Amino acid sequence: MWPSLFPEEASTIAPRVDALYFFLVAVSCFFVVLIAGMLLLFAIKYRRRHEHDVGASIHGGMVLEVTWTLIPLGIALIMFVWGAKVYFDEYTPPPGNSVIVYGLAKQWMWKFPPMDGQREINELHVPVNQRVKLIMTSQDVIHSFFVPDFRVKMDVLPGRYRTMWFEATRTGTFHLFCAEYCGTGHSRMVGQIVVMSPSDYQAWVAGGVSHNTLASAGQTLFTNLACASCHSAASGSRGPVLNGIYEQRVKLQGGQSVIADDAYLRESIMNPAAKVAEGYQPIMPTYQGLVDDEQLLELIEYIKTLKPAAASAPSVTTSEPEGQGTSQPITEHGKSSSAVSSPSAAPTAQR
Amino acid sequence: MAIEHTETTEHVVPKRVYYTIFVILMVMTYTTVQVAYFDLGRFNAVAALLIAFFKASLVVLFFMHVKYAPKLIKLFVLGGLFWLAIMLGITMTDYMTRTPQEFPMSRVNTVQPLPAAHVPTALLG
Amino acid sequence: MSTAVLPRENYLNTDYGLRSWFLTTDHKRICILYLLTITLFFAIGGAFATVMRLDLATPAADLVSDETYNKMFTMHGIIMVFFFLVPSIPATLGNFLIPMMVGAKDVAFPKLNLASWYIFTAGGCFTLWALISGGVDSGWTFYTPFSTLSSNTNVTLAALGIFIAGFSSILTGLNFMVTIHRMRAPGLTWFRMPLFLWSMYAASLIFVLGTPVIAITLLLVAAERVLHLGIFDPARGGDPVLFQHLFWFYSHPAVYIMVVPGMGVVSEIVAAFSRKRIFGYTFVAFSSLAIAILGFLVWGHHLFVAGISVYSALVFSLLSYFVAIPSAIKVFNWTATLYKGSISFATPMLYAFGFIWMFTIGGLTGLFLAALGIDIHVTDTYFVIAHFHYIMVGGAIMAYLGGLHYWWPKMTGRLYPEGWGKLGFITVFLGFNLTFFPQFILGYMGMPRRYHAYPPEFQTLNVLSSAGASILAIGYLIPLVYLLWSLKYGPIAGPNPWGAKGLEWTTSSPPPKHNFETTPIVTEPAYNYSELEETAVV
Amino acid sequence: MSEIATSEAAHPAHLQHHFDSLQEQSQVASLGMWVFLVTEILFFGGMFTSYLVYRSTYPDAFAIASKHTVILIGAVNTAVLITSSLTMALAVFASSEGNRKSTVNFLTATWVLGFTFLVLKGIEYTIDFHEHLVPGAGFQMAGTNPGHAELFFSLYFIMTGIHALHMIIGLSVLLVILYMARRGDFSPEYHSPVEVMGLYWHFVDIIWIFLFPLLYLIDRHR
Ligand code: HEA
Ligand code: HEA
Ligand code: HEC
Ligand code: CUA
Ligand SMILES: [Cu+2]
Repeated sequence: MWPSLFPEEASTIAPRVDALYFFLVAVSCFFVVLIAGMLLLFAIKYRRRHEHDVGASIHGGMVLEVTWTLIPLGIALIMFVWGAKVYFDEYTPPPGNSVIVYGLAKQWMWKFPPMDGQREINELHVPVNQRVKLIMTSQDVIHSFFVPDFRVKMDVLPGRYRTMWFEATRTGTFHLFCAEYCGTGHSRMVGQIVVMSPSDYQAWVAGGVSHNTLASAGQTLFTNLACASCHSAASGSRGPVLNGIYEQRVKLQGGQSVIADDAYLRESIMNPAAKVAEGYQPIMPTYQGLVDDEQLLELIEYIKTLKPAAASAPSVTTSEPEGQGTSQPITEHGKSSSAVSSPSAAPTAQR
Repeated sequence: MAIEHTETTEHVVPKRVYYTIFVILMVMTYTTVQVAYFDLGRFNAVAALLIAFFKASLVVLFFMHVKYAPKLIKLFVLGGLFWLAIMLGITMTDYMTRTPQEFPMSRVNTVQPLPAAHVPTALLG
Repeated sequence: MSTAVLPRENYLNTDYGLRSWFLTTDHKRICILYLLTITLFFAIGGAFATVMRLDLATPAADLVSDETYNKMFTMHGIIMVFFFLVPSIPATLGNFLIPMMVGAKDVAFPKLNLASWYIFTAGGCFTLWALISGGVDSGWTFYTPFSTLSSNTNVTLAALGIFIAGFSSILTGLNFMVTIHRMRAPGLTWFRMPLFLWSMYAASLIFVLGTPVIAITLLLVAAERVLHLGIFDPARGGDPVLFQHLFWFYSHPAVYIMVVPGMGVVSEIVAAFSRKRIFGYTFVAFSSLAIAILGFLVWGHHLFVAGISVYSALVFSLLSYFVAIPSAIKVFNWTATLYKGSISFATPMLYAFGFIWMFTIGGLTGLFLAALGIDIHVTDTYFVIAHFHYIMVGGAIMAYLGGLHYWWPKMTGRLYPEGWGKLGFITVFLGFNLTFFPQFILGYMGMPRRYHAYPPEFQTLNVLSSAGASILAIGYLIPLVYLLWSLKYGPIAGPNPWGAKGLEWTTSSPPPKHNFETTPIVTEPAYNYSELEETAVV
Repeated sequence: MSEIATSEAAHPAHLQHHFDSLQEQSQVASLGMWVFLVTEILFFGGMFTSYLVYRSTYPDAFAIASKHTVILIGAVNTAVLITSSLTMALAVFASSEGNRKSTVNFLTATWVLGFTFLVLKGIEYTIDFHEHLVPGAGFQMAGTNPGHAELFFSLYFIMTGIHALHMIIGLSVLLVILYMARRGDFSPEYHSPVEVMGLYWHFVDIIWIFLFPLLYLIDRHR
């Protein structure tokens, strides 16, 4: 059997990309055949028959020039609009429920810290026919998340979170490549995406150590790093209480304000002095070097689960955080403040 | 050779012009320093740059004789500026339309708070 | 023509000795210096390509180590782009022909011209030094923060090498621009100029306006590595994407430096071998300028997945389609020129045909890349590799070879062997297509570029590609051998072996030291072939 | 195609073989310099772009960081450079009149002023160094995100450093021109080296005219 010369169409976006691709192939074939044909035809028909022959005296024609300016322009604009539509949909995640996955790229592996499944390296399990939203960052240089069979790709940058989505339409195992050159092991930074049927996926999730979710790991860290010694109602307001802070507007010293998004939370932990919350002293130590990107994700994920009111319930499942009233019961202050009495635990979680 | 180019580059500018320009340049330097100490909001930057632009134009036009130079040279000067504008302008189309998420980690938004709709909650999942 | 003899005195034999070459300010001799230098660089770059293709014949990484492979494609890219293709046509044919075509004795700044060659060579030596003392593995694109913070190879040296060579480009472009503006012979108005001059003017514009930006960008990389002045360092809030903006501000226009001179050559060849004025002269002339100018507006199409905003991606995509239009105009005009021409199939013409086909394919696949939705899938895959090799190897190098054959008699006074010429073309053409066509398919299948090892299902196509590369290598060796042979044994050409129009053909071959016995006066438009009698009498 | 002979006979000194007249030669020289200055605009443009991007991204950090620059030296240096531009312009004027003595005097004044600029800049760098403003391990700045402030100072050093490099190159070439002027090379017919040198010098001045507000002044009041 001949090996297939075409990638599988395994996501909702793939057929759309391919349709555009075939359109362009058709246009290209047309022009290549046209040009090659005309060249050959003329070259043979008007080949030089006598040594001193010269060509006819033709200088140009406005009508022709305008025609072959406008027709390509028109075709090109079709390509542009079509391509732009596909791109826009691919890079703008639609609202609504989706499975959320964190991705961490580093030289030279992909890490997928557990949201609700298992910690994975170079392998990602996702359910079929369900939207998957990836939030990715890099620990060192630029990498790129590339799944050819899904026709998706996005560069993953250090110091920035990038969000991407896809919806697989077929179960099976697909290549995951790092497509941005990242050093010696660039071509080894490969993995696979395992697309599972919903029931298999549930079973796989259940097989994971469910209490070891991202948020609960974050909680452990929060305790071990003694964050609560400042950040709890019991700590005498040395630092702001973090409950419900996520996605809220935070007032800063000097009258400005920021939205407490992932990036802000990250900066607050790594570089607290950069933006000091209104009404507080810049006493928070930096955790740069103490926590790595993965642990940061855990901490942030934990902070996200801290719901404003006392009554809160788990939400680390396959849903958008906003609006879901249920989340995990990991918010009790009692627990956090108990950490105050024993702040000396080893600073970093093992990994 | 080059019979079409008969415009001269030579044009004697009276000395007086140089001294006048010099005085204006010095005064403008003083002004720009003074202006920097007033709080004009975002117009501090505008004022500083306008003054700089004005000063630079004087130097170009008079000290560098562009005012009296052939068209070709004027074209090159404008061309250089135009290309600089391309570089600055088109690069900024990216930075000015980025959502906060698309910036290097966490940018304070100083001038005015973003409308809530601008915040890409959807992006964050 | 058989009676022709070499002129007694020409630029090659007026002075002897190494000194007379290394201190020459004669643009024709400087052309020869460049020719030798860049041929050397081409051979080095090609050697890397050959080893890479050999290695890629198997999916496992067995021939060299990962590190070595990365260094090889980096050096391949750097050498081929900055030390071969960018200077290729401008520094050789451009240097030789511009003063002759404008009817001047030399370029505007002859000493600067020689200095450019020294600067170029110095930059090349730096880069070779980087290569010999351990290599560079940043890719020719030097993306930060890999190049600044992660790579521990000789990035600084290589960046400085390119920085230095950049000044050579700048000075060459400056020289050409001033020459074309100020040194034209009486009567040679802009619209009587051969199209090669228009294309060289356009390319010089890019040299002058783009090169400084790559110079400062690479300097910033070096400063970040050496002095820790981190402009792109994410840890400080720097944006790696800013580097990419600056890099491509030069490097996209630079791709037009590589192809626009080739377009000029093709215009000359097509006119000469169909004995006909180029169809739509003004359109072709202005399309060169349009490419040069619009080319500066589209750099962001290299960043579609890199983290620019969605809106600016739309802008860059749209502008990329605009820059395709002047290229389309050229292709159609060349084709139309053949209509009712008197077409001869000499080797230069074959290369011109090759250029038009390969450039069309390469250009059309550029449209795939400019289509945002497709680029997400194919960026950083072999599709891109195929795209640009089609234009740069299939297009630009064919134009370069075509031009070299076309003006070879002018430069050396002797003709190359026509039969071997045709054989060389066919080998190059077949080898080239076999090498790079499979890469389009590979790319769409999803094989990422810069991959040393790859999944086995990609092997078949890779083997084809590697096989093609060896044919291609032979294809390039053939002209190298017979052109050298012709220096001694080639038939004497006479001043105008092709019956072509243009000032350069009015003087003897090889030309005298000051090009023309007397300053020519131009009274007619370019490519005025309709007056048969005048040209036929050679 | 007809051809005429040009007279190669009367060839003034300083006229290169491939030109027909001194006037043509000088036009070519100044056009060449202008093209070169255009490349310089774009060379600095790369840094201006970086500056614009970061200034608009981190306005606060940049405002705070820029207050650490030594405005006194910056302002004095601006005045020094503007004065040197005046003397340069007068030197060109003098050379075009064939006034050798004042050409030499004005060129010397220009050189001295240029050198003064560099000395002051050196002093300023020393102060910056002692205040731990040099990016790298020793960098310190309170009151703002130190990383962003470091970015400001990276730009500051690169931009002023490359400007200073241009000054150094200018001063070296100026020495040659000065030597030629003293030797009496220039005349009303032939003085294009002075003119071309002047263009370069004024350009370097213009760059500083922009660097000064960008690095020292904007948001100074905060
Ligand atoms: C000489 C070199 C050269 C030239 C001329 C071009 C020309 C073009 N290139 Fe190419 N390109 C490169 C060299 C070149 N490129 C290189 C080296 C890279 C990769 C660098 C790297 O990452 O290492 C690259 C990468 C590259 C990308 C980024 C890919 C990626 O990394 O994701 C894109 C995206 O838009 C692109 C587009 C184009 C376009 C639209 C043209 C257009 O100018 C083409 C115009 C020509 C035609 C269109 C053909 C003729 C027209 C017709 C026959 C008529 C029909 C036309 C229509 C219907 C419109 N190129
Ligand atoms: C002008 C530019 C140019 C040219 C001419 C070529 C020519 C060739 N290139 Fe290259 N290529 C690039 C520019 C160019 N390339 C760039 C910019 C990249 C990207 C690098 C990066 O990712 O950073 C690239 C990457 C690249 C790759 C991808 C590597 C990867 O991503 O992993 C491959 C793989 O097949 C390849 C192959 C080839 C081949 C087979 C040729 C052949 O055409 C070469 C044929 C030539 C020869 C074989 C030499 C001939 C020998 C002689 C003439 C004489 C012998 C000499 C003496 C006796 C003295 N190139
Ligand atoms: C020494 C006390 C202290 C410790 C320990 C501490 N913080 Fe803070 N933190 C503060 C103070 C004070 C602020 C408010 C001032 C500021 O923004 O810097 C703050 C602000 C924050 C903010 C920004 C909240 C806002 O309203 O802007 C986050 C998020 C945060 N800390 C997380 C953490 C985490 C996670 C840890 C543990 C890893 C931690 N902190 C440890 C004192 C502390
Ligand atoms: Cu990671 Cu390539
Ligand atoms: Cu491009």
